[in-house]
Amino acid sequence: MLADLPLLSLVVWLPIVGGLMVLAFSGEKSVLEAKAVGLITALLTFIASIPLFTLFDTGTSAMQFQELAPWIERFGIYYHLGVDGISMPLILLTTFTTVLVIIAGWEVITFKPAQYLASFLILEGLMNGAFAALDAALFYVFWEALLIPMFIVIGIWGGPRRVYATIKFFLYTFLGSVFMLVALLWLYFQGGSFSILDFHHLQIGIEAQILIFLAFLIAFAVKVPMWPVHTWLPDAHVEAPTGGSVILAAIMLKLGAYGFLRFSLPITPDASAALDWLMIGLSLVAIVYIGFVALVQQDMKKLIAYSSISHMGFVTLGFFVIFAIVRSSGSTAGAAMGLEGGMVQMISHGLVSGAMFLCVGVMYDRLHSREIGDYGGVVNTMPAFAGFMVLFAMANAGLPGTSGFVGEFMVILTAFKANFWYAFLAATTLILGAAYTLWMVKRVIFGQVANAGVAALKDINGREALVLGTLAFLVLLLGIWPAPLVDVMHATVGNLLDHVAAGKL
Amino acid sequence: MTFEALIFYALSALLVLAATAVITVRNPVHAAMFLVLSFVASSGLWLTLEAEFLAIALVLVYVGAVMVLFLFVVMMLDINIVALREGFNRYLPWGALVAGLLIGIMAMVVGGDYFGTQMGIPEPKPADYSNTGALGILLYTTYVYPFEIAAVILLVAIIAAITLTMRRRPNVKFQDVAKQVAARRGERVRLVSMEAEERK
Amino acid sequence: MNFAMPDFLPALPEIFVLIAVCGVLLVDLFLTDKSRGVTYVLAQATLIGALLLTLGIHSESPVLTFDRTFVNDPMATVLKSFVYAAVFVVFVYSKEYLRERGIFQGEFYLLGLFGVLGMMIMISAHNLLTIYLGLELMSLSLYAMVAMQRDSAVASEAAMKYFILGAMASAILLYGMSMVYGVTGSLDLGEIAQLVRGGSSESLVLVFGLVFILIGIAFKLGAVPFHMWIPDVYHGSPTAVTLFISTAPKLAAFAILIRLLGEGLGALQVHWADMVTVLAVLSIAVGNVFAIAQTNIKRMLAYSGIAHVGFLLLGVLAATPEGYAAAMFYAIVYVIMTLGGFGMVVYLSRKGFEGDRLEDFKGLNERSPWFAFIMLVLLFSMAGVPPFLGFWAKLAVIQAVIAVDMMWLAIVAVLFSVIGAFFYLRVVKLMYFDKPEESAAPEATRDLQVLLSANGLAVLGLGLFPGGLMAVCLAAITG
Amino acid sequence: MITLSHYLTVGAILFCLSMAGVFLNRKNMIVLLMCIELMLLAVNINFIAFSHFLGDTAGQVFVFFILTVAAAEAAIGLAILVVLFRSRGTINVGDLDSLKG
Amino acid sequence: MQLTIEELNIAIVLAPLFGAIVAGLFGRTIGREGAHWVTTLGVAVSFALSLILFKQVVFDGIGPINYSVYTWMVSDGVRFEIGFLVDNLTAMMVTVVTFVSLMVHIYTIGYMADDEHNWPEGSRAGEASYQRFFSYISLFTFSMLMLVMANNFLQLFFGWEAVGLVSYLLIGFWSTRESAIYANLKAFLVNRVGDFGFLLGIGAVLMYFNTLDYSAVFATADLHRDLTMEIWPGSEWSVISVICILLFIGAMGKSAQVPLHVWLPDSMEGPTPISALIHAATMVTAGIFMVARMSPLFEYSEAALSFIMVIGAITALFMGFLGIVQHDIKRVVAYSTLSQLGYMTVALGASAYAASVFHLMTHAFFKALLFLAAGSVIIAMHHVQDMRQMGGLRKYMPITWITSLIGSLALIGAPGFAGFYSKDSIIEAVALSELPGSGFAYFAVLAGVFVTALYSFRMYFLVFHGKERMDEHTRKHLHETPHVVTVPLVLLAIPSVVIGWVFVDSMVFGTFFDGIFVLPEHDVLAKLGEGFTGAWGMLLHGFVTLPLWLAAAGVGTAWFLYMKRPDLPEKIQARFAPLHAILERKYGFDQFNDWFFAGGSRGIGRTLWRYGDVTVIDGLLVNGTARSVNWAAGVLRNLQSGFLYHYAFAMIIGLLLLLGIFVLG
Repeated sequence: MLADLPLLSLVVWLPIVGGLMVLAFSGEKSVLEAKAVGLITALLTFIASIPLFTLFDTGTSAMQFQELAPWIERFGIYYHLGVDGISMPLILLTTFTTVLVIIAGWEVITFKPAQYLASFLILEGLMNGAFAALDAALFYVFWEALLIPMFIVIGIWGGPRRVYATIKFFLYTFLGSVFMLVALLWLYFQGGSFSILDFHHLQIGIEAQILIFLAFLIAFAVKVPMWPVHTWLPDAHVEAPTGGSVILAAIMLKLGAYGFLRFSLPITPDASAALDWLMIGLSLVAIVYIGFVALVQQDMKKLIAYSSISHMGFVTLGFFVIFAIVRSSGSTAGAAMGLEGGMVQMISHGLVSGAMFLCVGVMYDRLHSREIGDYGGVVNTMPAFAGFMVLFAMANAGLPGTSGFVGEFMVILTAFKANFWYAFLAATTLILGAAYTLWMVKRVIFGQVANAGVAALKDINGREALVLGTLAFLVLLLGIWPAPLVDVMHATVGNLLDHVAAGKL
Repeated sequence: MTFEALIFYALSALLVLAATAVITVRNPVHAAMFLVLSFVASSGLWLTLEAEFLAIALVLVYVGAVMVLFLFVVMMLDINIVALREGFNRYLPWGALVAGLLIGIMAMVVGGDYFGTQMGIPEPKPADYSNTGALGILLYTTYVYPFEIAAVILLVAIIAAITLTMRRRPNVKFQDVAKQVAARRGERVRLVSMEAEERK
Repeated sequence: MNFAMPDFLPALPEIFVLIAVCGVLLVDLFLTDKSRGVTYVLAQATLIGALLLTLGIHSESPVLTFDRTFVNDPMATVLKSFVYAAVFVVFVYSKEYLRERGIFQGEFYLLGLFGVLGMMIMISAHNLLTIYLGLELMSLSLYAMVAMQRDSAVASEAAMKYFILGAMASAILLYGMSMVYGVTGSLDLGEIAQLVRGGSSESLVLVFGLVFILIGIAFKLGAVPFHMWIPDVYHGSPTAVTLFISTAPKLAAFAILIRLLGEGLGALQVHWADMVTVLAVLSIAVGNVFAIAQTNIKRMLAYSGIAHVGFLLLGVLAATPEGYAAAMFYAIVYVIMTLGGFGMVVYLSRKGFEGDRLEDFKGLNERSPWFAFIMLVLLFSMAGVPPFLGFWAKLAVIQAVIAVDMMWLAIVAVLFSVIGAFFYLRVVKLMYFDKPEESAAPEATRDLQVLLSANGLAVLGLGLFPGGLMAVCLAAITG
Repeated sequence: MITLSHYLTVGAILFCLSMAGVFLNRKNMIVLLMCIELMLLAVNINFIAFSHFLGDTAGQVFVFFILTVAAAEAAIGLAILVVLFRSRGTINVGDLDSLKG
Repeated sequence: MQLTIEELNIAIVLAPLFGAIVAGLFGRTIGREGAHWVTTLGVAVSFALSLILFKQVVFDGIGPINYSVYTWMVSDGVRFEIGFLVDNLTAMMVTVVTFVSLMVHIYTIGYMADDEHNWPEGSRAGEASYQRFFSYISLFTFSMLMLVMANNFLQLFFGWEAVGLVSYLLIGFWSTRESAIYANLKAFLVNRVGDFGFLLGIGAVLMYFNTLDYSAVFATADLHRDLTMEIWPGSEWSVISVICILLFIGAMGKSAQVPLHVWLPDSMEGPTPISALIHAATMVTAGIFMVARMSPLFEYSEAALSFIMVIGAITALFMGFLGIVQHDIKRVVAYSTLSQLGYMTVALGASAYAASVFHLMTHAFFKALLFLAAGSVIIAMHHVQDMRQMGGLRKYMPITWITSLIGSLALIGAPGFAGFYSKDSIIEAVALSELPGSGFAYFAVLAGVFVTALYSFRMYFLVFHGKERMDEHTRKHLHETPHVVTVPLVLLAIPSVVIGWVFVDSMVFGTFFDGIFVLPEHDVLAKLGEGFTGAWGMLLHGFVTLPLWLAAAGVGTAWFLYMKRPDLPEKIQARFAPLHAILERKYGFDQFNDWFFAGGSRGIGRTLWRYGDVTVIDGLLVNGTARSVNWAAGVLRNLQSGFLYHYAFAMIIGLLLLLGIFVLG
């Protein structure tokens, strides 16, 4: 019964429609109604997304909950939705995070709250759409469209340099994705269809594959973001309102990584194999270089932003070390962990970095500063908050028992199989990650009360505790028992791996 | 050189010179006059091409009407001629270069073999051939649709010209004959009786 | 000499419009300024009537009449319909604007309708002569319309520039036509096509003529380097006239582009495709880059229009039916978006205030969230961001380019569209991120508001379901 | 012997001259209008020459229409000129630069 | 109620966790009493059950138990599980850990009673600090138990990092003290350096064994002994060596071996109970335990063993030297801990795993004792830790004095005390080792005996004998600490005396540690065991061996310098000023680390950020592009000059261009 519902359409369109409804309550007197509608919509969407998990058949690598309807017949574009083990957890993460973000912004946003909520809800729908789309054109539509609400969110509710940041964000990502568009169109001509699944089986020569791969790379690398196209992220994060930062970090970055799994690897397996050195190199640079850069940041959000880049380096590393393993062992055995590790890292990073940004947001709401130097000894006035902050910091540093550990662990183990030095460089995050995160914690949370501002801080209220507590629970749960998450990926990842290893030449 | 060629070269030279003068002389009135000259010269050329009707029409319509209009405007606007010549020479080299290049390319193409030799010289039309008649027949049969469009274009030109230039100035005094004729005594004359004033 | 009565039926819309215009002209003579609204209503009725007639005589296959100087085919039907619609919208948008500036005169509508007639003639032309005459009919009307606001110095300057350059472009076009005529000995597009295809004629001269013809059309479309009139004219004209010039005439210009290059000189495709490529690349580059430096939104939209023309030409240079269809789709989409864009300028304007500086858009979201949203939709659509209509237009033309294996061109195009996104974003920034200088919502009549909303929503709605319009365009091209 | 080329060359020269005139003339707008007339004249010469050498009267018909249109064009052009002069007090080409950039 | 062995294990592990969670989350609700009761009870239960476990495993001989509790994750065919491996080694560790932990819990009740005074006025962090402290130490107990009971590398790593976390939290417990939060960050980061190696080691294990389960790895270890890998092209490394060295790097961090020892002395910033529990008795020995547990791997790598031995020897000797110059009572004990850990490590390197673990156990008792005694002194001295302000305390606090003496004797290896058996076994075993570096190691451990005795009794004399150097106010309030403090001291003193005697036979020379695997050619303990005649025999033999006399000499020197001629140390110090400076600076490790690693990283970070991100990528590429486009737009727009003739000219040029390209071209 439940499975007969168009669940995916629901999680895509429900928030969009809800968001438009929220806009109807734009008036200054109907703020509460707007918030209520927004929250209810987000909750309903989240509830609607739960069956995706509970009814998910972990035994098959085929797309599930598929919906197919002709859309633009002139180009053979279909409204084709479906999820597999890769996209389903991401959709769940999206619906979940949106609920949290809406709760987190409940009292904080006073300027045009209805538009704020609407932006996030529409954003949610578009992101779900991007994850669920099985038609390349449909995917691209969602992929690009979601820039708009984010652009607005950063631009309206952001910090002092918001205009610079948001335009940079938009143009950067726009620049990346237009190349993908060209690649998708080219692929369309090869197979006469926009279906991503058809793309997977297109026979493409190696030169073409490399070009396609590079086009995809620009698009996805910007989104992930990978060094050296990462500089939009710190700015965007710093200037975005808390909710924007959370969504950016928790979900939007995942779109890039998701793109690698959905497009780059299966469509251009041979090019991916040929260029894996590049990808691995960039990933390692992200981990090490960015780790060092994060160390010296004075702005908390910037620091977390850089740490995000570094953590996303693990995702791409995990995705692309598989080729070295396949090459050396001649079989796919041992490689799946890299892909799964990258996936787990995505989910975990979504939770952890989201939580970190929420923590900074909690402090920012009170003191209106993100500078580390403006804090110190917060534990003395906000002990409960400090507890959460330390927990999430530890998760950010990849402590076992938290979700942050699982992905990194899997990726490092896999990287070792590929090459000792890959693992060596990747593992430096153990030190660097701990260094930049805990140094920040030391300067912000611990120590004597630094100034009157800190002395006047109020500890978190019930709403904030609810948000942070929920995240803490999930962070710990995934750290202690990641099996349910990993299990849903097996079939899909296995299939993907076989497909990628077989190549197209 | 045949007589025809002589005429051709003479008219062509006249045409080109007149055209050059149009773009170089200072005085717009002179320019208009040179334009008239070039029209006349080309009308002569057209006669050598057995386009008698158009040759006449050109002279009648252009020299007779359009150029008068030009001159009318020139006079009406009363432009300070002296000031209008500055800077011409500065751009002359550029203009000459571009024009020269363009002429070179165009002449190369139109002066090439294709039009030069491949296309033979047509037989002259018989004496009883009426250029006007032939044109008229085409105009009112095959090209009746364009003909109607041309009419519309003229209509647009009328409307446009009137719209743009006709001004009803509120305080301009002009006679309205109909109003004058229709005037009644009562509207014009008011009889007042007033007390005699005392001389101061 | 036999003279068969031509079949008037295919030309019924043209005939109707002509008669109606003459009627309006007569009625208008007897109207006082207070009851000028009647002219407006009649003009709109004329457009609706023309639309009904056009759809009524719609034919699946080309019908030629008037000795093959006139053609009625699906492309004509579609383009004409959009011309009526565009002009209808223009008239609605501009009514209040004209009234506030004292140019709410019958002549505006008369000239507008004559312009429409010219466009119809161009769209249905099947002969070099009718193309030329249609073009002139349209152009002359437009020149006059630009100059209509007589007390405006910039308007008359714009009109003068437009006129001189336009006349020059017509002459260039004519020169090209004369060459084609000289080589083929015919003015009929069908015969020309046959003769050219037969290859019996001299191709060098044809290419020579082709260059001139292309320039003539490129001027009307506003392709670089024949674009220089566009910013000045769009800027200088009263916004109502800018609305008119920037929209419907593009459809007509597109029509003659297809008629001349596609149908008439289709066999020379190898030659003109390269020329169009040059124009397209230049247009996209210049349009997008120059727009960045603008402070006047009409000027900015003018440059954006130049860039859009470049994209439109991408579809044309592919020289496939799909490419033509894509270009046509692009042209229609461009018209819809531009109507909205300049419509917003009209919306902002009031008596004594043009509302055409970029700063005038500051904080619009706080003054009128709804119309800020409409503008947002329009801007993102122009930038080519999905899910709005403009994206599909870009997709279609880029796809057409890729289909003929011109990947580099596609990449150049998308790269410049990224640069272009910047100036659209800047307007969004002004509307959403800046504080307004005045707090009251701009005043506008109800019909303007409704139609402008519909216009914006159409960009969104058609963006979500562009299939129908695409199919229409494809059918119009392939017949 | 006078061939088609001769006429066409005259047309070409005239065409180029008048185009150069548009570019060179920086002072008087009226001369620009005259240049336009000259351009059309050049085209007309082409058409008539072709018409003659092809033995096809259609070319002359075209010229007929061009003449008509040119007259209309001149009328409108002069009307605009008058408007321009009234609003700005000058018809100096070099002064027409308030719209730029 | 009879618990199955599985339930028993789970109960042992979860009881402290339960206490920790209750005290941590609901500390304010249950209050101070509730918090210490629930946690102490939890650990007590755990200890009681561990005794049952010890009995069942060791005496009832139900043998090694190995099972998994739940599957953490399956990926790539590899099952990552959470499970328990309980053999005698584990049982011993569990018992020691829970016992010491229990003692520390009890002791803490007294030690932390007045903790609110340690917090600044109005700090809300200090409000429930008492409860939080109990929560932390219980959480530590849980983590440590997870570590020692693990049956696979994943869980080992979990426990490994979890104890690191709790250590971090506890060192920085007084989070308003700058030195404390500096120390805890340092501790965590240095440990992370070790974990870096450890994680790579686990990676290597997974790569070559394709499992992380101990039993499966150990079972196939010998199959991998000849396998090599290339770290960089052209270099062949034995896989086992690589794995072992990487794993040992982890142990170096956790067990504070040179050069990763720097965190341990600083960790004394934490409250004393945790110095005893974590930084002396249990956590720091995790590395030792780990290597012993991995003996089936380490045995196949002589390179790794040599490496371990040399590192251990350096630590044992040179860290001992540092103990001589310290004035802080806790730091002296800390350096002694470092030195003793060095001993254990040396034993590992000599393949005398059993001796090492045995020393681990004895050390746990007497070092916990020493720390708690030191803590007791500190309580009495009102948190003064400088020995120069103490002296003559034996009159005021007899129990502390006696127990301290016992602890010190055990530490220096006085015959009969626990430390004697374990330390002597180690020294003898090292003497027999034939690995490269064993000569140096032997010298180091011997010299270490003297040094140990010297600093131990220096401390003892300075604190409990001699002049009373404290101020008047403090002296007036001097008295013995309460029972919650002294009872644990007594309870720890007992095993410090007897435990060596009881277990030396079975543990060092017997088959107690059945899980430890030693290759016959390395088996120094077996060789040693040939001459072993029981605990009594060893005791007697002890009197004729070098170590005893070295120890006695050390005690004598201490007595001479600090009791007989208290003026001498200053003179010696002045005489050997450069040497003293080196020792004062702890060989410059801290300065070097601060300068090179901390400063260097920040320097690199700043450079990469300023020049890489801000200047090149953002400045040049991103904004540079934007700027140049903007600039171009600004400049090019002048082309649109507004002049008609320019426009016309552009058209003509366009015409020319098109003609030129397409007609001429």
